Amino acid sequence: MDITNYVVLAAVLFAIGATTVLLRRNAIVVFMGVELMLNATNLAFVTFARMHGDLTGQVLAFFVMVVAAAEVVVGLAIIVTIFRTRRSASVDDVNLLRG
Amino acid sequence: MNDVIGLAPWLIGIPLIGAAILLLGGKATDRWGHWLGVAASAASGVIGFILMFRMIGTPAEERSVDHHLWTWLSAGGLDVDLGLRLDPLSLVFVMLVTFVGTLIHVYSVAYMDHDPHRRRFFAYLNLFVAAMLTLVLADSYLLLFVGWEGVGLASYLLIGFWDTGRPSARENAVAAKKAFVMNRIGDMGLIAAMALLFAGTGALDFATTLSDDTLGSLSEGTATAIGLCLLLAACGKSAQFPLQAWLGDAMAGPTPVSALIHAATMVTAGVYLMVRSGPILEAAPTAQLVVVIVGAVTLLFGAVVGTAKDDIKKALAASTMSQIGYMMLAAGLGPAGYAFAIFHLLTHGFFKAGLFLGAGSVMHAMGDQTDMRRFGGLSRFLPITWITMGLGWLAILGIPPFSGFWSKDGIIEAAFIPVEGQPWRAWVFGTVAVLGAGITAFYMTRLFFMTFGGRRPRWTENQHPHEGSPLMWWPLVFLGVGSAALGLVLGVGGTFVTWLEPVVGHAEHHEPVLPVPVIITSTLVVVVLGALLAFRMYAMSLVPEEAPRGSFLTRAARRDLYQDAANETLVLKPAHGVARLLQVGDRDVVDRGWSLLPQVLSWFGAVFRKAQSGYVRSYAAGMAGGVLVIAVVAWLVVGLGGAQ
Amino acid sequence: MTPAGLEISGGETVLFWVIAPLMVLAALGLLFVKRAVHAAMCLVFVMVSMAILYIAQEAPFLGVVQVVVYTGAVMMLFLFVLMLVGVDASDSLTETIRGQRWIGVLIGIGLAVILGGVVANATFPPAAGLGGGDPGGVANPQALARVLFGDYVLAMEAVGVLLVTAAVGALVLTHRRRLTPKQTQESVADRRIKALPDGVVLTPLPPPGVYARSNAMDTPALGPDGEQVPQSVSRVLRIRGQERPAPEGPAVVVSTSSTRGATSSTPESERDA
Amino acid sequence: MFPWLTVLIAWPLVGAAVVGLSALVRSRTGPASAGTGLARPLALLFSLVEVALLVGAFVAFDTGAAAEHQLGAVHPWIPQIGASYAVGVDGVGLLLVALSVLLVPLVLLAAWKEQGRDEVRLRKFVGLVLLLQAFMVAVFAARDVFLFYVLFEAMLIPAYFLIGGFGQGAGRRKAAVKFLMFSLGGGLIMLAAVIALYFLGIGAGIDPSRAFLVDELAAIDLGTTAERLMFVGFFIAFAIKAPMVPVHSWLPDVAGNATPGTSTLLICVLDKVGTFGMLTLCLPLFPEASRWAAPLVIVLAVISVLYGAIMAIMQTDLLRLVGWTSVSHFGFIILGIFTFTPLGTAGSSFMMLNHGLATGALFLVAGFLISRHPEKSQKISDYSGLRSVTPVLAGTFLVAGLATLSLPGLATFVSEIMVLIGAFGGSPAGSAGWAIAAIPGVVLAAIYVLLTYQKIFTGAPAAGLEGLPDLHVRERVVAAPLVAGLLVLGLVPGLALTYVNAPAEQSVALTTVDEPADAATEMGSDK
Repeated sequence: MDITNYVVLAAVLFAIGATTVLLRRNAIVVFMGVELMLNATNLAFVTFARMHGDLTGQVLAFFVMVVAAAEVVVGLAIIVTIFRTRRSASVDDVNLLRG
Repeated sequence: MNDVIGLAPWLIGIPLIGAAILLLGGKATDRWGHWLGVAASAASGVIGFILMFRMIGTPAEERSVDHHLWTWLSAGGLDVDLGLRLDPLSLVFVMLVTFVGTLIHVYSVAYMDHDPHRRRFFAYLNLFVAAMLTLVLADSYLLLFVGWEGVGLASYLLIGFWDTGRPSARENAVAAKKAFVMNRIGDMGLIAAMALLFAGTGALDFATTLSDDTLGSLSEGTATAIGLCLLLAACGKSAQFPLQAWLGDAMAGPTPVSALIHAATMVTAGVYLMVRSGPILEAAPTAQLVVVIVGAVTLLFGAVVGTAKDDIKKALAASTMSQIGYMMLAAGLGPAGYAFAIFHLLTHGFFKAGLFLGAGSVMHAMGDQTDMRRFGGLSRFLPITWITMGLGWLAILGIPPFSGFWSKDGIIEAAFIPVEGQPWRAWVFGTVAVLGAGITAFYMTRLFFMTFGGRRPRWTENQHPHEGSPLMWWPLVFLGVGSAALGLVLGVGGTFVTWLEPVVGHAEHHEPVLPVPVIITSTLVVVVLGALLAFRMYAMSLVPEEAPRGSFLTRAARRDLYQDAANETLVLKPAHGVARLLQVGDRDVVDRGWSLLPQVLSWFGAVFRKAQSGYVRSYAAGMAGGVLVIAVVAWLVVGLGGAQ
Repeated sequence: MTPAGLEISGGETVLFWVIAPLMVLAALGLLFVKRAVHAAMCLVFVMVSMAILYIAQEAPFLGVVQVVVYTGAVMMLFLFVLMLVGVDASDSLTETIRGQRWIGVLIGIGLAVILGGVVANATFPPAAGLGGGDPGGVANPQALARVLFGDYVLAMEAVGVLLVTAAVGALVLTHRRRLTPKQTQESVADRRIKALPDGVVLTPLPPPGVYARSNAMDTPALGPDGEQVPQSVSRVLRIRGQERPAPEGPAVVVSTSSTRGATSSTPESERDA
Repeated sequence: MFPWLTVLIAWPLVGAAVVGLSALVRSRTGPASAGTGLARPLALLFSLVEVALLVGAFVAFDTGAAAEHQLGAVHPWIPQIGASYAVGVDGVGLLLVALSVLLVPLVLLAAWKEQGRDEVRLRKFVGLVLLLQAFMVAVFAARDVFLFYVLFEAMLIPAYFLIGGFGQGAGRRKAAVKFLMFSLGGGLIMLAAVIALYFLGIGAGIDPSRAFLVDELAAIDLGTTAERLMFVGFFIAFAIKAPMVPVHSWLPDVAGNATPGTSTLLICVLDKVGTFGMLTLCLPLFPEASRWAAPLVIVLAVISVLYGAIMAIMQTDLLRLVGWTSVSHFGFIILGIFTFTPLGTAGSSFMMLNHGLATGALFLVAGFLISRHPEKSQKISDYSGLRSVTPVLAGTFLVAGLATLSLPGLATFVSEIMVLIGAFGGSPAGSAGWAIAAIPGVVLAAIYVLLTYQKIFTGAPAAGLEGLPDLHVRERVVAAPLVAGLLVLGLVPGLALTYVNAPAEQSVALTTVDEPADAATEMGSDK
């Protein structure tokens, strides 16, 4: 098997994550899509690390995880706050930006 | 002459200061203001008399003096000094304006006695005197224009003197405005003439523009254009056809105003302008012909209108128009006519002022009634007015030896002088002048007998006519004497003509197409016929209190030969239509046109705004799509998968 | 350092081909399952599988961290939030923005094609491997630690600060501001005195069962006038309709102990509030 | 040499700052709600000191060299782009500076009671007026294209707030926006031309650190097409400002909605930047293009004269009417400038001053009239017969009106006749005919003035207006200098003509050297 398959898998997962962000209305699921995309990139990083024999890829993946964790904390807090005031977790209900 | 020339500015200055004191002084000057006005006018008259006296004592060729005051306007090649020109012509006017003006000032003291705004009235009168003197004393067209519009302003203020307080007062204001605006239409001509003159001669002062050298360099076309423009100005100021419509309405002002401004002095300014600009007109025969035609048309127009008017002031106004037509006709006849134009102007100034003041006296006696059908049999109650107006009546008829005969006959004779190459002219204009004299006789006799004659008074109830105070009838006496004797004094032996010769030039003697005695006799016959006809109709028979319907001509004449209707249809309505069109156009085309630009922009905005749905997912789709597009472009440009 | 041309073992091949399709399926679950909880479960599956793949790819430390951080912490957080928010209409898969579905699908496929195309067309070097089996190599966690705390120590510190900030941020965001002033004893007393004209009784109400025939929680007390005092029964009982009317007739003698206990109870209005 | 202009520019700025800071005084003394009333006296004081400074400037000005730009200073401002702080006035500029300096105290006095007791609004108003004054003086003095442009736009800020923030018109905000949009639109086009000018100047070898100085730019040859394009850019901006048909639509709205004081400053002074710019920027910088465009400009100017007058006649709103009369007068000014005769140009320069005095008087007197109406109505038909009620007001209105219709004896007449006579002999083809075509403007002027006077002041007094007070002392003090100025300048116009003749001759000389200019460019290309 070629190691490239991992990268292809990462690409497919990333595309699925992106599509989730675009198509799902529940903010939490949208968030999950984001997480999926991050994970997909992590997989690519790990694969590249292995490919090049260089640990930097893994380090990057590690940082991505940490940042993702922070992002999840803040993001979910925002969702909870919005839900508290608007009683809805739909991203479509938050449309104050309408021109 | 030069030792008293320093007084000349005070001719204008004193009445001007008087006006300023009366206007700015406010109520503090109410008690003595009118006497200040009289004094200012009289002081001007005294100065005028001194100057006149000194001028008589100087040789004829030194009688024209230009008195420089200060540099007025100097820019871009145009240098106009503020200066006065004293010469026989301007001094005649000075004497007329100050003498008649002072008499009318005195008359007004009594006439306006009960008016709470008498002070203001005298301020305006003084302003008028100052402006009129500026007009005639100016040594340049530009300064003349100052006086020209100045008298227009004074006229505006005085016509509209009673323009407030009661609802009908608005009509006086409208009449005043009409006068000013129609004068302004004429003034356009003066402005254009000045522009042409400056372009042609590079100057605007009389000394340069009217010199033979300068005029020699003007082309005939330019001279004609200038002449016609000046004629337009004169038509406006002197109520000549086709700008005559304002004069009748101007009678809305107090009667002394009508006497001073709209009979004796201001309205004759057009004739002054024509005579003053004589050299230019002589260089433009076409313009001269037009002047004569305008004069002739107005002469008949005014005379015809005068026959039908029942309002005594309007009848006199029509008469004024007609008489100025005579002067204008004379002014268009060249040097032969100039002197008689001015002579008639002078005599007319006296007898018409007398007639107007007499009319004022009658109105004063009859409680401001102006309808002659409500007068009648007044000769017993107003003897002084009757006699003085009678003198004026005889003078305007041209009965020898009263003053009108000397001046009007001169004009009629001059009208009969043949012009080379145009033999029809002498006959046509001569006949018109004679005919006009006949009609004049008719309407003046009508006026005189409707007022004073008749067996039965047609007064409204409770009328107790009586002469006014001596302040009112003394001026009448002076003017009456002037009307009677002025012609005899100045006309016999051609004194007046000789006096004016330094200014208007010597007229070569030409024989009229008819022998002079024939002209005089036929004119007199026509005049007597006209007067007899009127006497038969209005003195011998009863005058109905209500105007009969009358023939078509009478009705037309009553309505001033439809001048207002004509103006309305030919000028005002189209102009108003254009104005409305422009107004709508400005709102709906120009303004809307400009707001189209922001509208288009906001339309674009509205279109692009729809993309801003506010949905996060739409934005995300936009971002992702953008990434995709960039990736595809990168793919196409760089090649997929790197260049290695 | 490491021998070029790392051979991928047959076991790993099998592992990949088993796990990868499952992962894709689970990921697609995110798109197609209706309930958010199920989506979360799918994601958990993907993440655990991802951890397995990490370990297979010579990244045991990351694999463990993946399980601990993602499935252990992050996904638990997701589930907690889901529990807070509950199920709502946003779970439905019907599209409300016109055209969004097709755009989304197109972009997704487009991304997959582009990324796949890039990967397919790129020339990757032969896999070098990290030398995990090589005795001369350093074990993964230690090596990673060297790099992290050596070359990337500053980034590490910054990330630490970031985490703290995120935690504080979450606190601030979820903090509820008090909208009404805090109730104190004094304010309560004031309120009751103000409500006096509305028929509120200042003195404590009698406890239930006082002077009633049977001394029970569900029986209203009788007032001095013999009338029943319905408020003396607990509100909960009244709402549930489990209140028992006080029997007619003269009051029976009740035991002093229960009376003492009743008078010492909190006033009825307090209980109601 | 003492930098008179810089002081004249800086002093109102100081005044505006002091007026702004006077807010602090209140907070320390007295109750917070009551104003100290300091703003008005302070502003008046500053504007009067400014008048005194102006006298100094006039004394220092050498009339013998009125065509030179004097009293100024040149300092580097933004050397990176070659912008300098360069000020200096020739005779025309000095007169316009004088106009901006003299009108401000009158406007402040006229608006003394306008804002009532509202101290904050009052402070804003007088502060903005002083700010505007500084900008106006500066823009008339600017000798650097970039500085001019910046001030040209900066003036809009106080003007915008003065229009939109004060006054009683319901549409004043809209009018302010309209004004701003028109001005900014014109300014934008001008900016393009300014930038182009910079690069062409640099290309022609101007020292890059002095690239915007008018004197430097006037000396270079820009090439026919570029020159014409840039002329159009500048001219459109100036035509909007002036305003000239067909880009006039903002003016009636502004006049109808702003306070009379604002309109006075805006239309009588600020708008002169348009015609001033044509005279001192378009002609010297783009002489060939000016000649090229003159036939069209003249036609538009004459249309403005007649159009503005006719629209004035049709107005029902007094202030809008006065606004329209200005369109007519600006037409005369532009006509005089673009017929390239010393007489016409001098007349236009003089008219810029006179129009400021006459229309300013008309605006302010109209304001006095409106302030007396119980409902502050601007509709002409709401007034009637006031001459018997308020004779002095009527008289003042009439004098101002007569000045507007250019009655001989008043200064406006001298300038108008100079323009007309000058234009008649103008060099562009057909200018004689167009000058004649403009003459009916004088009749129309008589109609709009006298018609208005007739409607407002004659007839029976309208119900409710019988007891109106006449002009009181403060208002007479406002009107008197304007009327006196018009009279004195009408009888002795030489007082002002001394200042405008030489610049007029010079600017005409710039545009009439036809063949020599071509020869010069040929020689230049030979080199």
